[in-house]
Amino acid sequence: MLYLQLLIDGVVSGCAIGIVSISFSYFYATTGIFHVAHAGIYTLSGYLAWWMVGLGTPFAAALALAILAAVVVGYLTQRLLYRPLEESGATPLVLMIASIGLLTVLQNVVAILFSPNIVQFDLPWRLSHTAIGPIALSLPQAILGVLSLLLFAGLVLFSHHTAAGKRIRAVASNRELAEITRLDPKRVFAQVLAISSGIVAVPGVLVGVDQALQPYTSLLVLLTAVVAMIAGGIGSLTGAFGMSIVLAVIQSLSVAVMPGRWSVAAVFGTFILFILLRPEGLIRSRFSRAI
Amino acid sequence: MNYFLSFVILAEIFSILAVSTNLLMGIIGIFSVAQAAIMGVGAYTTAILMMAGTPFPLAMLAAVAVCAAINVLSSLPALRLAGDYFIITSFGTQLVATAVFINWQDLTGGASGLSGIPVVEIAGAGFPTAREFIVLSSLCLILVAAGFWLLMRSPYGRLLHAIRENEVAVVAAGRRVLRAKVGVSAVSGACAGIAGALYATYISFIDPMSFDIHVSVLVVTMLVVGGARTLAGSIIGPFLLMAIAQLLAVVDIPSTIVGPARQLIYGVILIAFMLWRPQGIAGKRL
Amino acid sequence: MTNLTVSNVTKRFGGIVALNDCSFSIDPRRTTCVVGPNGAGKTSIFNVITGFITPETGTVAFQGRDITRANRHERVRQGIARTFQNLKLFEDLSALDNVLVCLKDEAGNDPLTAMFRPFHTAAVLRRKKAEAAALLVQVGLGHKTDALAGSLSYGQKKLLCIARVLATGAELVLLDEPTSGLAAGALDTMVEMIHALKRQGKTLLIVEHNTQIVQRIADEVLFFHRGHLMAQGTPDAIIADEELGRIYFGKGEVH
Amino acid sequence: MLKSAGRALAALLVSCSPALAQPKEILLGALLPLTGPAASIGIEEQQGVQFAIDQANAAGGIAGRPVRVRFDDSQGKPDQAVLAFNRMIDLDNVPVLITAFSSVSLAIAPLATRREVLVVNPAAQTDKLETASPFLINTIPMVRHEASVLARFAIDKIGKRTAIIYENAAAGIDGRNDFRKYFEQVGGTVIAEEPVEFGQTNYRSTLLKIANAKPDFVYIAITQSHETMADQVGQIANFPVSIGNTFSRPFFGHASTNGWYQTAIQSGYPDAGTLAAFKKQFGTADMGFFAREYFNATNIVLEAAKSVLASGGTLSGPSLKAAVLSIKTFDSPIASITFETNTALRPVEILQYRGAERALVETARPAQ
Repeated sequence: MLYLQLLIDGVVSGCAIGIVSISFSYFYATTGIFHVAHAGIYTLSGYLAWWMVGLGTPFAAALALAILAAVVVGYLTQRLLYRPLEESGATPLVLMIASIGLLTVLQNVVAILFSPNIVQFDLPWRLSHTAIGPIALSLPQAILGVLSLLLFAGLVLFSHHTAAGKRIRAVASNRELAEITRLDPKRVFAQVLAISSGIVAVPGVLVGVDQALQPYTSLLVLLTAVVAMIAGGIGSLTGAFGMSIVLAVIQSLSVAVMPGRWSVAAVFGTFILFILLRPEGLIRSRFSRAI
Repeated sequence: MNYFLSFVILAEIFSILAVSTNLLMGIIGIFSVAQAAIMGVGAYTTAILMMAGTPFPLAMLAAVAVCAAINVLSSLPALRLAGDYFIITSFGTQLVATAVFINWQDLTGGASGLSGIPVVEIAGAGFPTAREFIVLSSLCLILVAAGFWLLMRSPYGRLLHAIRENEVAVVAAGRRVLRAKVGVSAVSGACAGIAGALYATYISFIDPMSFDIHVSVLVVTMLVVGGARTLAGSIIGPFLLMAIAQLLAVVDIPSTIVGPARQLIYGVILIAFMLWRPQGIAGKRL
Repeated sequence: MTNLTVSNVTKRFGGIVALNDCSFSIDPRRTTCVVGPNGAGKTSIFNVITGFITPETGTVAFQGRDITRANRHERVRQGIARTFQNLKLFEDLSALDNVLVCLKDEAGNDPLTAMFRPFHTAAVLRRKKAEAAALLVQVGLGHKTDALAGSLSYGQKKLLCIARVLATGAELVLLDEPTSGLAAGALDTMVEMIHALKRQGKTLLIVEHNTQIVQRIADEVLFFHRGHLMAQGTPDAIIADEELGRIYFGKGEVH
Repeated sequence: MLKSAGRALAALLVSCSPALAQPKEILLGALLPLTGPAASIGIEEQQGVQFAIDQANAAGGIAGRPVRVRFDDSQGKPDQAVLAFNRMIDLDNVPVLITAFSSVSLAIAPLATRREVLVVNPAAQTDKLETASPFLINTIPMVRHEASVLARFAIDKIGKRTAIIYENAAAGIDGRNDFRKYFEQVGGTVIAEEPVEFGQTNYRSTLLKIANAKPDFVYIAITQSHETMADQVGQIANFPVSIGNTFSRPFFGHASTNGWYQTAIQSGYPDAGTLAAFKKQFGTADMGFFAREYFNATNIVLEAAKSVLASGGTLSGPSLKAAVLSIKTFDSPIASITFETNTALRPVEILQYRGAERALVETARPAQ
């Protein structure tokens, strides 16, 4: 029973990490920019929704507004930060440092505007939970799981079956060619970052509703998501989402057999060893962009 | 007087750490947010050995050796292939190191840290307070700076510069690129080890939070502000940023937001320099 | 007494056969030009000889030693060095340093010596600077030692590449299109340079498009087409061959 | 900025000529985490100190001299604390320093010994502080004192088999080590223990694992996000009753934590007039635990200063320390404190959450 419950909890947190992973992967595979500040947008959207709920906004509206805000911040990030940098011929290292700067800014804007402390949503329903047989699932967990699956399916459909999605994939696969064929990569990049940011706002808010909000821990979530992305094959949304769930389940179950304090070290330590011994990656797609 | 001296000592220690970061990021061009962790390894090594009775010079030497080895290991993936994987291994190294500092309690004292690290004594001369310690830290900085300068002007330094410019051409000239990079990485680790040994003995108390990711990012900020790829940049950056922090301690801001505000300023500085002055104050373009 | 022997080398990239069962050998102190239309496998054979790609089958031997799987730096040490079509200069380094970095002598190339034996290193540096400067004089760039490589003219850059390859001390020198893109004056200088290298006793392997130049410099010609070595012979014989002439200048070779 | 530069210059001059006349005002230092993650506590502590100083001045100062306090920010970081310590000793020449935070106090302890400055710690509880420096006075009992009381109570009233959840940080680790030691000493067994990270918000797998071990009760030593843990406990059917320490107060008030216990260091309120004055001065609804403790600790320092001056001595680290140890007992409505050693002995209370109240179950005096 313990294992079953741990498994389910792992799947739900895996869904949240999976959404972070696919949204990061979508932008990264398209642009090659290691967008660390994605974690900052995750944090920002959670606190925005919390603040609006505190003002009496209905939760659904607060979630929608938080997503909208994330879209705007994502779009502006590409327009005002990455694009000027790329135009000035910045190396990926410079882009990366700028992104770390932006992450720091976003986290601390949150701490200054809202609260540097751990906060919880003032929503009575967040404590209600259902028991399906021996398994207990809180309402926010259930919503998080369902929405994540929908978002994942939605992004896959969008990417493969819409004109806009195909255009993005065309730019991702060959930037120079896209430029020649008037696909304007710069516009496409801004669109992609807007979409990715909107998507990452959903777990940003819902994980906060389910547990609590914390201004400074999102980097760890992002790094786990990136590990999942690499293990699942860069550019593959299904791989990233699937590996996120696998990683989260392993982390959740591992608590039952070993002291939880080593789990972070175990995930990253294994990853580093793996990279050292098998740099060509799990799925043999030797991917080496820049830096 | 001690205040001024202790400011200089800490700035010097961070300058040594900035040189370490500079060697990786500026000279061979690989990203690193794990230099604080490497410095932490040096600090713990020194502290543990000295608390077991080892004299300071030996303990520092051990720290230098251990840090050089660990830095080479942790940067090996990046040296072997120029891929983005290394961003993750760099963050990963930092996270794993912090986890080890916290969890390997028998050795590191865990989250409560190690206190009562003995005062440095070399050949009967003690360095108990800032007045004496500044001699030691300045000497170390001078040695590190001289090492960096000698390195950069030697044939080896020119080789490194060439590798940064065009790795394939260096290979075609019959040079062993990996070996050259491993050499820099080892020197970088050694510098971090020196910084760690000084930090541990000067503060005489270390805990995992002293070497966490925020410190690593701070060092990157210092380097970017001072300017990468030059010696002057690695020294200007730490002194300047620490001076700004000291001034902020005096300026009147509501104290609940001072902490975040300080971090916010660092973030803005990073972005601004990348956008408008990627070469920093006294460096060259990254 | 052959210097370089390539036997039955085959290399594929995906479905494309870059080199198909190529065999030839080159005698010391001879100048051999590699010709053929674009995509014929000229650069691939350079890459196989210098170790930038490993063939699927076949062997490469230099001075009787099998070097098919030797590291790239091993090969340079044994005396094979190359230039690149797109030069790959260290644009931000001075002309002098461009050469200095390529000098065969490994002295001063490790961090410990550099930091702990400063006087020794300074002496090594002085010596290497003198050597590099001499090489620059040799290629006619004696007046440009301190100029940044990026600031040189295209012709000077190509000469700098020759100086770099000489610095390695290699006996077998592979030049990838040394004359392409050069104006008449610079072109003559380069041809003169190649003759000077011959006089020095270097074995040269040169990718060259211009048949007139081939005739001026080559002792022997290798003709490649679609990964095959079609012919090996004297320049006059190859150029006289109508079949090869049709392939080289003929229609339908769009790339 | 200019002012501080001027002060630095002045300090340089002073340090060159130590034989300066004793200043007329009495100056104390307070090194608190005014920024960083512990800032909210630091500010409450600052109010407590400031209030004590203001009260003393309103009553005509100490031995007729006005009292002033110089605050400085440690950010809760050891290296910043060392800088701030030196800033304070060099620029302001303070003989006594009030501090907070375990790592900060441990980092400045050796400096205090070397420079003979009295350091008063009214809040940090890590056991190492007991012996960190002869010039360090703790006005609060250490973690181990609380743990010993709690262990004896638990074995008597709750059960013999426990599981421990602790925060993987200084306070949590001390709590686990000490509780385990004392609980085993009185015949209990620890059947499981799990750490959680500082700032973590997902405790589900940890809680499940602990509940699954079926202990008689759970000892929880965390300092953050108690509310989130309480929520997640609520999702687990039949989670065992739990006990906590002084930090556990936020567990109180949740349906899932009804019936839980915690220890609390006995800390009363000052008289109604003083309390009202505090609330008025800082516009707060309450005088919190840390405000009371720092108010009380500052009063102890001032009382020691008064005694030094009364006997014609000069204010210095050694003289103040000797005064504290010779006065030995400091009684006030807030606490009754005895210094047998550097560390105060104070009563510890056991409280139980019963609906809307935290009921006092018993009061114990920990052994030295």
